[in-house]
Amino acid sequence: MEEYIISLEDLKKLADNLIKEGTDLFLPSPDNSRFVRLKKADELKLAPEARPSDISAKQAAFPKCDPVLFYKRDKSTVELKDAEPSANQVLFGLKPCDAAAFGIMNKVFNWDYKDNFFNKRLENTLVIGLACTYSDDYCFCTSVGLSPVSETGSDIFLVRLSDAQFAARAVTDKGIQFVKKYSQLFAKGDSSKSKPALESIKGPARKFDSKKVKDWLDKNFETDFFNPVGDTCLGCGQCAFVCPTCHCFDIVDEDYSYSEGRRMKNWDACQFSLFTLHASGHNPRDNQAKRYRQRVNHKFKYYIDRFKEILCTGCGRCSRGCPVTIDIGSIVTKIGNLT
Amino acid sequence: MDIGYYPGCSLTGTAKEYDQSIRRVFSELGINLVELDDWSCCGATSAHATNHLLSVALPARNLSLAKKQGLKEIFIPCAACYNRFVVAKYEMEKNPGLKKRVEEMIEEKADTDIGIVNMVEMFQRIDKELILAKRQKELKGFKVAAYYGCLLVRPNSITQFDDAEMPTSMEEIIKLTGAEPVDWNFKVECCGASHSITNMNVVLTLSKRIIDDAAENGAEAIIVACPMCHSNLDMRQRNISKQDSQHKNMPILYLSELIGLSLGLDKESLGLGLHFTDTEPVLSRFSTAIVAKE
Amino acid sequence: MMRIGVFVCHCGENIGKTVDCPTVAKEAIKLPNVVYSIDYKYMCSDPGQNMIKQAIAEHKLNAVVVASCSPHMHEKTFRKACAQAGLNPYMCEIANVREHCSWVHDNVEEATKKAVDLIRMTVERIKFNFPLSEIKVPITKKALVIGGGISGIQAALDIAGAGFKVILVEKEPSIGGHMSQLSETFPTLDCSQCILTPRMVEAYQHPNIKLYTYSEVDNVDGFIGNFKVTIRKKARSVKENLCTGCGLCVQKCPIKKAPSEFDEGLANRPAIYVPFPQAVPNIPVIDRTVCTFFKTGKCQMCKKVCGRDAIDFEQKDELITEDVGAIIVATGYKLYKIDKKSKDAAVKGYGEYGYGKYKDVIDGLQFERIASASGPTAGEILRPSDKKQPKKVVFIQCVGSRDPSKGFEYCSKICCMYTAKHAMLYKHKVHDGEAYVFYMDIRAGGKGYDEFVRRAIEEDHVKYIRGRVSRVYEKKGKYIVKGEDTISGVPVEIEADMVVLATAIVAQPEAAKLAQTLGIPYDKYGFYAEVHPKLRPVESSSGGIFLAGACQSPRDIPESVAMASAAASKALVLFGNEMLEREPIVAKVNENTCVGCFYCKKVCAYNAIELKEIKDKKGNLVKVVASVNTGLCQGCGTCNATCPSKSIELIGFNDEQIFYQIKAL
Amino acid sequence: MADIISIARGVFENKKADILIGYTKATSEGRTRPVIVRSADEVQNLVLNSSCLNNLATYLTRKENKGKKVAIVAKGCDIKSIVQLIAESQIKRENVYIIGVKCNGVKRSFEGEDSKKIAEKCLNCNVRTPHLADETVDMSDEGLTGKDEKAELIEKLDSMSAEERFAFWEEQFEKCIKCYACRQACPLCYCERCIADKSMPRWVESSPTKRGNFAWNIVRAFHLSGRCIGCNECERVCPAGIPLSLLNRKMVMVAKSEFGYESGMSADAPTLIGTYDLKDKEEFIK
Amino acid sequence: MSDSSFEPKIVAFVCNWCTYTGADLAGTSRMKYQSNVRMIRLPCTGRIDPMFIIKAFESGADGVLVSGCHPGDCHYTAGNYHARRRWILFRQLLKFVGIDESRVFFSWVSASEGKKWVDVINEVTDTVRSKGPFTNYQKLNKEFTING
Repeated sequence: MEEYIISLEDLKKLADNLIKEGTDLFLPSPDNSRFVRLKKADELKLAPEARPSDISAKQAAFPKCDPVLFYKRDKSTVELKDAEPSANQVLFGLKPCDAAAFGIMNKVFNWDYKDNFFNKRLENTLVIGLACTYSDDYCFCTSVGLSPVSETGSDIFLVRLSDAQFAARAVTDKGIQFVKKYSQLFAKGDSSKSKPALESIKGPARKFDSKKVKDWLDKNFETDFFNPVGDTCLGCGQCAFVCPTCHCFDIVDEDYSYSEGRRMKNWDACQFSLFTLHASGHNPRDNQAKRYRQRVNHKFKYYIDRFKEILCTGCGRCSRGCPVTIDIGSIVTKIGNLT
Repeated sequence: MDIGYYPGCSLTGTAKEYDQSIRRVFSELGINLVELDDWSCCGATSAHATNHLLSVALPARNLSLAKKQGLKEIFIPCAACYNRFVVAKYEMEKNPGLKKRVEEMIEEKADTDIGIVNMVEMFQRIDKELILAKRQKELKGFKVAAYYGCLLVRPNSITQFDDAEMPTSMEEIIKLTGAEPVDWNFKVECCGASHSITNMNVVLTLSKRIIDDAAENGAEAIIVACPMCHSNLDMRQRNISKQDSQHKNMPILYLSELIGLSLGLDKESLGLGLHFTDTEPVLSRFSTAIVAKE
Repeated sequence: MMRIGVFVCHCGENIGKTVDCPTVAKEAIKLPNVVYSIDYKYMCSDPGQNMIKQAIAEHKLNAVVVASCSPHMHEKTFRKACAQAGLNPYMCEIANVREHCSWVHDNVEEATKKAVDLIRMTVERIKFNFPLSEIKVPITKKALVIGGGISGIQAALDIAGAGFKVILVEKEPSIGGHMSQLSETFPTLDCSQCILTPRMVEAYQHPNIKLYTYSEVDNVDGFIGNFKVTIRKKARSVKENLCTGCGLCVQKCPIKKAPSEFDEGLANRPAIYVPFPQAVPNIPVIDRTVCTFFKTGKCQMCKKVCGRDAIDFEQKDELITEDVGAIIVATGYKLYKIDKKSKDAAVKGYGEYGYGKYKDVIDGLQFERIASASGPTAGEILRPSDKKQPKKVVFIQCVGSRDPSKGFEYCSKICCMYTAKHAMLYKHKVHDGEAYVFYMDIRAGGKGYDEFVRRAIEEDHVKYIRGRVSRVYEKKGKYIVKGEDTISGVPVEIEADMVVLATAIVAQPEAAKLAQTLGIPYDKYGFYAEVHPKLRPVESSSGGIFLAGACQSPRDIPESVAMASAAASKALVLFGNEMLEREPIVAKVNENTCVGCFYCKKVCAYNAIELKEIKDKKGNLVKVVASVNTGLCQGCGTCNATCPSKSIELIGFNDEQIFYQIKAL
Repeated sequence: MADIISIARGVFENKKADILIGYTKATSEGRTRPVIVRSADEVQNLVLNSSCLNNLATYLTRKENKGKKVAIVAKGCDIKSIVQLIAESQIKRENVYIIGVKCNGVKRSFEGEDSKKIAEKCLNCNVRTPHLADETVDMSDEGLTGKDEKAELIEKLDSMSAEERFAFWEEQFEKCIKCYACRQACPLCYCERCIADKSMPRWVESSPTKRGNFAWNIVRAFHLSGRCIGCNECERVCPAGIPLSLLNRKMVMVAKSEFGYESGMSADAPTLIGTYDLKDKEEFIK
Repeated sequence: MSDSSFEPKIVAFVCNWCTYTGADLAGTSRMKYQSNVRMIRLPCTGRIDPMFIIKAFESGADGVLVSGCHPGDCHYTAGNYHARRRWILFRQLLKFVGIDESRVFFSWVSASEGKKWVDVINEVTDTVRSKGPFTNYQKLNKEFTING
């Protein structure tokens, strides 16, 4: 694999070029709450030591609300217009646990129906990952097949060498093309530069065996195990909305004015009590314990059954941000220990 | 307290003593009268009878001056001037077209947000306690009739001052001096001022009735807040005496003079020597000497 | 699918002149779900209504929008037409393009555009209408009459005579009202008390009438057919069931000099008193503000002399509740007292007339007492100051009436007539006396009225002077009345011995308070408002509350009596039904989503929200939700706006109707 | 004074409640999380310290807890919400056993710089000693301090032009992802079907568009006007970092200045909405 | 705003008994006023939900007028008092979130105040016209639209 060296200054130059070309650049906001568009290149900051942003980067390919089509109607006619996903974008400094998520979601968005909105966005997106030096009690990337240094999902992967210097690896073709395009900013390097930095990264302390988790889930659908979680879960959709891999959405048709409207694709969450409410009034998941069971099963069983992937990158956002600190890591660890 | 002051022509001529007493009294009461610089005629004499636009434009010019000179309110002691000002203001507020024409005429922006204060209102807004505290002399037993005339209270919908038929506000001020306002019948009766030049006899008859009723109800003097009223009632008494040998002279005092007396100001400085009808017969009992308060 | 018909009315020229109706109809057909639209000269006419009916049948319309005058005008008409065509009447809505559009705008283009907008909004709204049917409520067939003057007595007698129970409430110790104070009545000059007293007694003795004197209405709850009234029976200090009306207490009371209300202060009465000899009931009352016992704790003379031990110093106000189905308000008027400045800034008093200052300047009611055979002078015309016969009397009309600058703008209506009567009575009693009347106009419309005035002028030689009086003042024992004779154009001065002021008729001072208790509108003067000035003159806008007499505006006796009978007949129309049909505009709770916070209950002025327990199949309590008592709900919708989750909605004005109306803006 | 564990044990031993809602340790140091305890055997993991940020009163209105006798650990601010719930007929006083916490303030946040500061709501607390409780427990004082930055921000916002304020809130509301954590955490958002979930008609656009977010945040603040007791849970749980407390605090200030009203102090006092005063100000009404 | 051709869109929420009838009276008396206001009739001001005002802005209104019976005159006894309290709170909230509260007008117009209704409508229309289009809200309305 090609490895390059790039200074922070040159990264800023790169950013400047991209902004001038009209590419949208996204990176964590100064308060690390979410991904925001970078307006001035010299504000570019890469912080491998920061905790994952409160809200993940998934909106790059799967925005919180996304128009599908627009309509205009009068008494007898309806005029339709497709919505067009937006222009080129570069995601800067994604944690491996964010970068890997696109690949995981890609499976469901291209399973039977090909989701053009997701695909088009992802196609137009270049992911610049960054080796992560952060870990806390809620991180568990190493238990779901990833690591702080995994390059999965990144087109280019950065490793911080010093405050002012980064090693850059072109991971995918798209990444290679990109480096080529801006080759004057990338100096040739080799893996000897990044190796010590990567080796020094320890990764999170939490460890569980995801296979054991699935084994237990396979056999224990009817269970009291989730009742204590259900006791305190508030049923907000925070966990799903901040999650890099949660991809449920709701389609609504909205008349935004008297004669015009739109079809919107909006985030949805399985923790909402209305999520499974039938028109009849029946609700198969009628309490929070069942809803939480769904969440764990979807992530650690159903998705594997169907796509051979764990629907989780171990970023820990859902637990860190949970209003009542329901910690999915400790819950699945406990499950793993049950078998 | 600063307030704008528009004396008008009367107060520089026939009603000099009104002006004099006002300046004395208000300086005593700690009020700074800021005389409107470059003030001009209010139009009370002939404009309002001959040229409507002019009759509004004349006060309007003065109001604009007041605005430019940073005054929020002007005190207008002459009831005729006062009347012109409030009417002009009212008409401009009601009729934007007129206001526009006035502006063309005076070549200024016409301002109607200037407060206009008459003599009685001026005293009303002074703290009663202050007047009582500054009072040097209680004019006890001094029976006076408060005469309002027409210009202060009419048209009442415009002046919005007191009751046009039964005003009582001047009495309240008079009581502060210790003098006793009498209950009488002709406090808003016409004195005939508008006939002063053309039909003197009407003036004499009407003025005499006013003076007689005041006397019948026990008044020793009539208190006024208008130079027109004053000149008619004061000046005509000589002619009245010619027609009626029984006529007893009745001194006509300005409200400001009465207040001045109670504040212990000397008669000279209040202009009490400038009256046609001698004031001394009734006022002699109030010496000008200032008696220290207990 | 909604199939809506739009009917655009020209209202002759009224709408058609400023709204291009054919264009409006063409625009309307373009609206989604509108399958038929047409414009027509008079939609409310028979052919117009038939067009609607036909269109409903031919085009299978299931909703109708009529663009016409205000719904207050013809909503009922058009709904009825729809009903006749088999469409539920509540599937018809009005777009008000007359009062709110054609009549208030000049520009045809703008008015037409607005009319189209209003129709579009109504079309969107009607998509969320659904068929409704009237609500039936039982009726309490008993009436409350407030006020025991001639109007109240008449109304009570009429209803009682028809066989229904009546509660008659009078705030004074006796019924009779102002009419009992009058001497003779115009234009017949028959004795007021002679014709009134029998009616008072009849009311007192009528088995269907329950009389509460010295009582007031404290509170009114409920609605048409079902009012709950709280009556405050003030402490009379005399036990009504024991008192025989012998009058000994009145004679013995040492306090003699309380001014008599009945005699308008021209005579005195004791602390314990019967307002007048013919009072009904003939039971005394203690005026606690002047009674020695209540002031000092000593005396009790009345108690000592009462053979029946009927005096009760301890008596307290008593609250009585009564259920009634209809209320007639007949609270009458007061005369404007010009000696005191009214709190109402518009009325500045008439101090220049010397009322209150000169004893011989009196008002109309005082003159009535002087002229009355039962009055303080036993009917002899003597002036109050020195009890001498006045030889010259000046009557001044319109004191406070028709005077926008100082008084009230309205005409007090009865003064022209009673002044003529006064002058006439004076001339009949003082043959050598002179009577002058200052007037503005003579308004003597009424049977025999103008003849009456002519008689005063021509036969009794009352001198009428057209003009106003500027001042009345005393000079050497005479009252100088200065005025102007506008016909000859000269100032007039009359040296009078007595002056009578025809002061304005004003609403009772507590009129506004009572109106708020009853929930009926009133005008800026405090007179109660009728729902329609011409066609519904005795009905207030609150169902089941009717108006009679001078509480609605100045009225003379025949009018008051006519109004009273009219109001009574309105009550009787109501009582003629077993059940009341009400518009089904009431709130409805979505019990699935109601969480039982009961904010709806807190804001409901009618106690219409009740608690309802929701139980599961096993009978376990699931939750407590709000539930609407449709009999009590009046359909204001305050609950709807207050409910955070919109779990209670007002039928007829539900959220969807309003939502889509806004959206169609 | 007894500690929370022995008090909780007492609750079960003396059958004062069927369940107890309290705090227990969370995965990481410095955090706690809510827990429902059902017997005396489970009480040993209960904790009480200045990291007990949650307002547990939000659990009182849950379906599964209805009809039960519930013991609850509640700080003064939390008790205010209990009072409000009683005033709004959501719970009955006799069904809740309040273990009131004498509290000197809690942390502003579990982690980071803010975890060293006192929560802003604690700065002007008037219920450090519980105003309604069946039993009280002392919480150790860590001597937290901090500034009321939000108060300053409210003042700053008040002094801005309407345009500037709109711009401020546009930026804030744009962040909203409509996860409704604010609503779910709020003890007073107990509606079975929130107006935001009502689809016929759709008063609040369900999409997290700018105007949908404006509508939601306005309606949320309005429905809490005169009710919010200032526990600040909405803001604490907002993953988008919207300073929701500004809205609530502003409305609390308005309730106080316009009506002299403070919510959550007495369950018998009339509520602000649902009552009126003839003298309510109306200078803005023509 | 200097757009001279700008004609504001204004919606009025009025009670049936006072203001609506007052507006009828203005019509019956043939008084004239500007044509920008579209009226929505409710039984009582108590029925007027603040959400109506938000919805009106979402529907492109530049100004909103809310009008009902004078205090003490409510046909339903107290609906206007409850409404008044709601408005006090809601106005302050609107103000705080930067929605120009001076675009929301409140008035008491009784059934006999046809003239007052005319004055209110004209004043509201003139005020909103001079303020110009409510661009702040229209900006929100434009997001994710067919032409947006």
